[in-house]
Amino acid sequence: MKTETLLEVRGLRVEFPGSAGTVHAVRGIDLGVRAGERLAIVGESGSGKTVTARTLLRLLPATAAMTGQVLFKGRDVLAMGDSELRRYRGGDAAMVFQDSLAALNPVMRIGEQVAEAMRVHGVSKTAARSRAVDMLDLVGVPDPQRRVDEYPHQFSGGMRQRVVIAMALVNDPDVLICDEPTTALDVTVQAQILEVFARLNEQLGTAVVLITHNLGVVASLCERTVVMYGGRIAEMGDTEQLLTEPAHPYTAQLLRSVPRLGVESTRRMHAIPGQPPDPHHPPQGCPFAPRCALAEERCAVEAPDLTRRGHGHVAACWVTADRPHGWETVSADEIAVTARRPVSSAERPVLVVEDAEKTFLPRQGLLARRRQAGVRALDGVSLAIRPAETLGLVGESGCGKSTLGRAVLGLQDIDAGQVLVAGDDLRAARGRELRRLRRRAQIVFQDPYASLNPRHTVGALVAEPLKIHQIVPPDQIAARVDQLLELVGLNPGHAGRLPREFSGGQRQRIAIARALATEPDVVVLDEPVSALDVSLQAQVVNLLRDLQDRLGVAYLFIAHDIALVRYMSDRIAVMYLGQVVEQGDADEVCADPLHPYTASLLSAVPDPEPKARRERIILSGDVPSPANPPPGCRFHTRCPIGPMARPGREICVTTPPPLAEARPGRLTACHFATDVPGLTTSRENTDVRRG
Amino acid sequence: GTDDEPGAQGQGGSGTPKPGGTLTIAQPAEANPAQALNQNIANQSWRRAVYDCLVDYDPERREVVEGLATSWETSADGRQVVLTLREGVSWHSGRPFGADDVEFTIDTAINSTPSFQLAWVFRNLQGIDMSGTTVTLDFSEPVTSIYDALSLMTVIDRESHDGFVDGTAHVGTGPFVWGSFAPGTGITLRRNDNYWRGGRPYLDGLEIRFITRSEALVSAVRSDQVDMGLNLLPLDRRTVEGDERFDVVAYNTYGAALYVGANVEVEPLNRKEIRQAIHYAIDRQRINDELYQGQGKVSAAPWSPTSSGYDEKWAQAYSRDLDKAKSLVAAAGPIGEVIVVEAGAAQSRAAEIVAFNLSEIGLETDIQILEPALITERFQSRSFAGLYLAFHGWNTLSPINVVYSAAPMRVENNLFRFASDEYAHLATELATADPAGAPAAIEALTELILDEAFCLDVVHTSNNVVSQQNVHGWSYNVWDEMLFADAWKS
Amino acid sequence: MLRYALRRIPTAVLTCVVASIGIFWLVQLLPGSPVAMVLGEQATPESVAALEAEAGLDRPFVVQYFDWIGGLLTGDLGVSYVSRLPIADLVGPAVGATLELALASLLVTVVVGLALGITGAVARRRPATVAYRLISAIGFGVPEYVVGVLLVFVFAVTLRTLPAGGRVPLLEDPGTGVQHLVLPAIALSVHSAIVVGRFLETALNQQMDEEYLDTARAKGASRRRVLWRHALPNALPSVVTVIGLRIGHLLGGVVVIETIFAWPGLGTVLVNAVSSRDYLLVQDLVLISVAVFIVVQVGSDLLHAALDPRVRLEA
Amino acid sequence: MSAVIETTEVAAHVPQNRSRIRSALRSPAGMLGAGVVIAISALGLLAPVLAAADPEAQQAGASLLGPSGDHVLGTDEIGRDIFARLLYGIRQNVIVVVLAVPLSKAIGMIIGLLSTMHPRIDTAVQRLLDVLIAFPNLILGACLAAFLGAGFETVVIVIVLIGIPMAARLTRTAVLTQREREYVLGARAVGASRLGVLFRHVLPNSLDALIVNFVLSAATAIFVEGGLSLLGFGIQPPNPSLGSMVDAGLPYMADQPFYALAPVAVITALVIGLNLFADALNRALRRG
Ligand SMILES: Nc1ncnc2c1ncn2[C@@H]1O[C@H](COP(=O)(O)OP(=O)(O)OP(=O)(O)O)[C@@H](O)[C@H]1O
Ligand SMILES: Nc1ncnc2c1ncn2[C@@H]1O[C@H](COP(=O)(O)OP(=O)(O)OP(=O)(O)O)[C@@H](O)[C@H]1O
Ligand SMILES: [Mg+2]
Ligand SMILES: [Mg+2]
Repeated sequence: MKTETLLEVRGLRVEFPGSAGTVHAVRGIDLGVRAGERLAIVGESGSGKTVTARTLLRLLPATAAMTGQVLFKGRDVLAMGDSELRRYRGGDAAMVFQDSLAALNPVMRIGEQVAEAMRVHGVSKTAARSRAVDMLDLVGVPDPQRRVDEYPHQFSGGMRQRVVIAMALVNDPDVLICDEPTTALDVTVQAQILEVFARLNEQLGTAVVLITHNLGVVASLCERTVVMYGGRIAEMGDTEQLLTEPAHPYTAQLLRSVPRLGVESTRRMHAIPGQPPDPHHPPQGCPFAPRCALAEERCAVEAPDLTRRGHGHVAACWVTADRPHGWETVSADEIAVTARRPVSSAERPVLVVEDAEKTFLPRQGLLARRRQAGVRALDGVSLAIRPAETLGLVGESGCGKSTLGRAVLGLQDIDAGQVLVAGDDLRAARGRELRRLRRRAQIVFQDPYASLNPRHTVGALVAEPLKIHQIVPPDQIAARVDQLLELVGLNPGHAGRLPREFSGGQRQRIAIARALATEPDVVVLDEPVSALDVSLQAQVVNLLRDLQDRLGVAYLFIAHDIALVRYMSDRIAVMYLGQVVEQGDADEVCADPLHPYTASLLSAVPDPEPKARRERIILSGDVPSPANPPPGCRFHTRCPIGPMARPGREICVTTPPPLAEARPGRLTACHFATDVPGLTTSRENTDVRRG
Repeated sequence: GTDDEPGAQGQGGSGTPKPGGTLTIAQPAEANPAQALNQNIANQSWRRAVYDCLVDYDPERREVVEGLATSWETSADGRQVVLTLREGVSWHSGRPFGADDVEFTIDTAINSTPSFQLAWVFRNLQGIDMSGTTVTLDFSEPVTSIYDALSLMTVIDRESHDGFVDGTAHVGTGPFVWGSFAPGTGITLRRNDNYWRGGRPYLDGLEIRFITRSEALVSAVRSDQVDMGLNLLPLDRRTVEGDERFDVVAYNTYGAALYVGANVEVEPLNRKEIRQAIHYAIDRQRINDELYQGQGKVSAAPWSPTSSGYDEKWAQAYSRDLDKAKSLVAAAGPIGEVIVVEAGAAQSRAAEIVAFNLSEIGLETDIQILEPALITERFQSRSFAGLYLAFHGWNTLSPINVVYSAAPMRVENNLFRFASDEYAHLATELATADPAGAPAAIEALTELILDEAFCLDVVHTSNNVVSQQNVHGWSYNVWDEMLFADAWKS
Repeated sequence: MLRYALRRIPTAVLTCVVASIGIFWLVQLLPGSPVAMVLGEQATPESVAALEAEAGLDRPFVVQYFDWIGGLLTGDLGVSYVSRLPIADLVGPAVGATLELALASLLVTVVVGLALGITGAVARRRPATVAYRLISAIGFGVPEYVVGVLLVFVFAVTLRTLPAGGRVPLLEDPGTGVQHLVLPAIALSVHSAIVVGRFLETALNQQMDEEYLDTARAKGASRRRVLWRHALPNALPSVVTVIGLRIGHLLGGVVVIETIFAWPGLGTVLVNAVSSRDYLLVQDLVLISVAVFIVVQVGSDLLHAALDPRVRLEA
Repeated sequence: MSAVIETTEVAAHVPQNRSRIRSALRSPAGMLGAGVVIAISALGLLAPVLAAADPEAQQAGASLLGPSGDHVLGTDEIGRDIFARLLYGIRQNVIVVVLAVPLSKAIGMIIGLLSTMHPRIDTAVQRLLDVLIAFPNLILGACLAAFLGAGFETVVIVIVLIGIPMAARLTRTAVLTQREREYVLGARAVGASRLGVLFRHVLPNSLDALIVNFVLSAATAIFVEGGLSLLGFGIQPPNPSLGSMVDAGLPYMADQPFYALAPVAVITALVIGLNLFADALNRALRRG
């Protein structure tokens, strides 16, 4: 049993004084990290995870005011002198950051950067270099001898993150602190990295503190979990226990709002109402009280302390401390509202894309002699959406999802193929006709901060399409704007405000209201909730489904998160390198994928069900460059049933498989589709309920 | 040297001359070796160091003194001039100097473009006779004032004439030998070891630097980088004057005259009363005091004290009289036009004072500072838009040279388009007058120039030179050209 | 790198060509003849025509242009219309003078600029910060000619410690040469040094917020190492570009400073050429300065690329 | 309806500061900078009211007087009141700036916009701008003075030309980046026309960088006017301008230091003020 406490945080408070008032980022936390353990810190955005993590290495900006203690083997990190601190950093404790591109020095060779971690601790140059190569090899960087001399920008995101991990581990530290090391990565790559963590933790015995907001990651990797909320610890304990029997209402609600592959998709998603506390004015009572269904009077007055709830399990809640069992049902009742699942009809599709092709050519220099290859973002994509239907689109980053979404609206010219909106060819339309068609299809973008003109008031933003298309007479515009705002759950009285005065979730509602203003037949939702915390994500997702019920609008729903896509969609299309590789009924595709890529995607999704530890298909390597896609089946370089795994399947290298109907309503582009179900049988614990 | 040689009463105090050393001189203008035929301010410092003239003119005694000619004689009828040339003179190239060089020089003076400033003097030249060291010039009409021309015209070498024209080679008979010219930087001259005046020059060489900004020039002197600074602005002169480390010399030639011309074909300047009123209004004393620190001499007439035409009373003409000016304006009748006052950048302050003076008598003005190119164009087409302010250097000449050569006021084709039969007549009178009749002829001519007021002077200013106290023996001639044969450094 | 250079250089050449056509065309647009000035007061239409013929100005535009450019490429700058000296002789001695001044100021700009920038980025809440801000705010606002005049007033006229103007070539007499060089070089570089300093400071401060510095700190790198090995190499490429642009600015500033300090360089030649309307000389000088500017830009771009692997390798 | 909406969130009401300029003015440095610039410009614009003396009036015998009750800053070499001339000089510079800088920026913006129309136009325009940039400021000035003659027009043209490339580039970059921003795509998605998008969305958001550049260009304009005057290519007498006053006053440094130092001080203050303000604006804009 690992019991020795390496790092101990006592009464830590961190504040950032600023012109707009003091930010109370961390408000008194105590926690310990034991040798060799894997500890997760979770919590929503702004809850103080990063600040806590950085404090462990005293890596906060000079403006931060820290009180309390961070004891490493009894020495207070916050009181260390310069040289002692330097020895501690990198030697005893190391850190891995979220954005691997930002975390690496862009003008320094990879090898030097890894070696530097040793050089500053007194290792000789040659020794440092050879160990750097070994270490890169250990974390799974192929061909490290050669790649040490490359620069960060020549590495893919996943490879860079491996480099960062290698750099952190090179001095064999006792503890490794990782701040959302996989958030920026695709699920497939995330699975690879998590695998590296697990392996290294076992091989080297390094304690890992993993900061994340993804409960799936926690469940698949960590033994112990700390849940933070509003700068405080809400709950802390053994992961399995915490995830199955949460003792804090926040943890419980959080768990419910996470979309899971197994969840009944006809039910509304659970959403935590309200928003996180304002770090400038933290509430004096329990920070979660304003959003808590169980909140009592005392919750708002006095902050609860952590109290013992089981073996090594503590939580800070007045109510659940008094009522250890049965409190969950209270909130469960509240979410029992079911939504009607729209029925797909055999009606004429509102949107048809046929054989869409798009290549992005690099900017040609004045005297460029030969044309460089372009990025094949869309390579013969076809799909159709019927009224009031949701088609989900998933695939790794860069596979062409957004390009397709934009092409559907005519925002992106395509090189070949057709886009039919309500039966009319969008690409052929000009002038009035084009405007009329534009009205039929609308879009909501991923980033709610970038997709609204910062200078226009919300009212003006929503009114703009009304004016352009003369949807209502001018004198009724204001009234219609109010209606639309109300429709998406915003206070019409706020029409005069600017977007920056709203939170991310609210802005996404504004964007939705704006898209709905033209009364479209189809709305493209390009990762509308990716930038939101799970709790807010659920609110928006519910809103979208409600609106679909009420208005009968069709959605093209784009997302990375296959669980969410399954939940939202009637049908799913899976894209890989500019091509649709599988298409079919959402539940069927998830339960029984017919393409090895889909199967891999599904198996890579970490499920927050602690018992759901299942055999993973971990895809090796990264997505190949879309500028230079592999011949034949594009997936063959990574395919678990392709020529890499099963020699002799040369057809995959030479012949691109067509997207063909493998079963009724199920299209797949695989030469060996029949082998795929065998791949997934090992996923015994995943219980997929069919709707 | 003997007493009658120029420069005997050199500047910079006396003492026993000491040979050796290089004299460093800073001048504000960039020298222009391609324009060495005529005197101009840019070449003042070196032209006479390299070249000699046939005769020189002593401004003090107002008489002609020896140069390359040791004697000169005009025949009784004034149609023949006989020059006896100095012997033992040789060019810097080593070739002996002789009578044919004089012939060549006169030929060049007459025929070159641009021509020699006083070429008109030779318009009646019929022939040149040479015998040994004697040169005889025969004229068809009597000549007067040929010595102005002879003391201005440097004697040039025929062998190196091409280099003379484009400024690349200067071979003379003077005390210094042309060394090198670096445009934008300076000129170096070295001692002529075979100079015909034995023992001269004392200096081993001259180094001339171009320092175009006057502050920089003054500070070059003050920081001992140069021995002499030429053409100081009056103001800069004041800043060194008080400093006993320096000697300041103001040339008594007053060889630069600020004038105001009026295009007589432009309304209202075509009216004589207006032109006169303008000159009564101009505050000459103030211009002298404020722009030239009182160092110049006010004068409406174009004769400086060194000119044979000089008379104090003319200098006093047009002393400021606003009432008279106003009544003249009133008499001239209604005026609709704004008077354009044109000037080059260097005369802009003077133009501003003139314009202000005109406003005092109710004349409206519009100042236009002309670019050099525009001035050239105006000169060529004689098309000044109204008044024009500039400097001329003709005021030290004999009046006859002025009326025949000076562009602003010559009888024919002057810049301001003034022409009258009487003016032409009086000019001829002067040209043909014998020495006894000359004063009367000058008087008549001057009266006419003053009365017509188409181009009158304002201030005659002197050239200011500052030198370190260890510089002695240099001097200048009537043309303001510097003479360094007797200069030495202690 | 080579590919990057191969891509960058044709553009630069094209820019030079377009600039030369522009300059040449401007002169052609002028009313009147460029030689009229030379003849001055005594010009007649015939003499102007004769001189034009002599200078080859009566030939077609294109012929003249190629003649001019051809000459330039073979090192023949032509003959000045005004002084009738070969322009190479006029420009030759001035090049050395300007080069000396420019290099000296470049040295001051780079050394002082980098020192200022690093001080500004590193110093926090200390007298150094205050001093730095003060110097940078005031120095930034003062044009170089003002600095020049004040320097002359203080050091040459009042204190008499340094000469006010003129040049003694450094190679001939290093001691005196340096004395002459100090004031103009400082005057010319104060503003540039401060611009470079401010830019470096901003670039460094931007880098200071970058996560890779935290990575370095997390490795246990010392503050000095973080600055010199990480922040600075990342800030430098963009500063190199700024220095390149400052050299361009310096070419312009040199003109005024040379006038003030009586420095017999290209600026002085240019000003004289403009005043005397020596068009061919102006044409040559301006094209030379444009070409130098472009060469400097290419140089700084290449250096930028050399310092930044992202540019170097992605090109 | 409200039954389906769980949210009751109300964002903290951020005070509306739509005007970035106003928010720049809130910083002490910005306030100081703008204050200095406004005060000096006001002095210039109100010159006819404020100047006790006529700037052209010459007082005989009052050459180069030191400061006194009659002449706050003394007189110049021909007895004119330096203070009055200084005010009119400021006025002249303000006129130059007001005339040249907006013109320059407008032309630059149009060129920048043109460049975004088509990659071919872009390449051509960029090369032309390269050429223009390749002329160092004062050399461009000298070159134009050689061709056009010195004077007010030349100064204005030089300043206009100098300002164009930066404005064009900033506009181009801003438009290109804004055009790819999601809100612009959004506006296109709801059917806004090309011009509508350009004027309602792209341009207003592109202006930020241009505003800062505008202020900096005003400083450059003052800088350049002075430089050209010192070379003798500036605004010609009798009109006073700050640069020509420095030029004229330099020889009198010893006798009448205010003659040159007063305009030098004003130039310095103006340029520093403009720079401070630009800095503050820049910060405010970045805060967004
Ligand atoms: N340097 C800083 N200056 C001021 N406030 C800061 C600073 N760093 C963090 N904060 C504030 O401290 C609070 C906690 O931030 P922290 O980064 O720890 O959140 P987090 O839990 O990591 O969130 P996320 O999931 O978004 O990364 C936030 O309100 C944040 O705005
Ligand atoms: N305007 C563009 N110019 C050049 N290449 C582009 C452009 N837009 C997209 N691409 C490239 O096309 C490919 C597909 O991009 P797209 O944005 O459609 O991917 P995506 O599936 O939406 O990815 P993500 O999940 O990261 O949003 C990528 O390789 C991308 O780099
Ligand atoms: Mg964080
Ligand atoms: Mg996308």
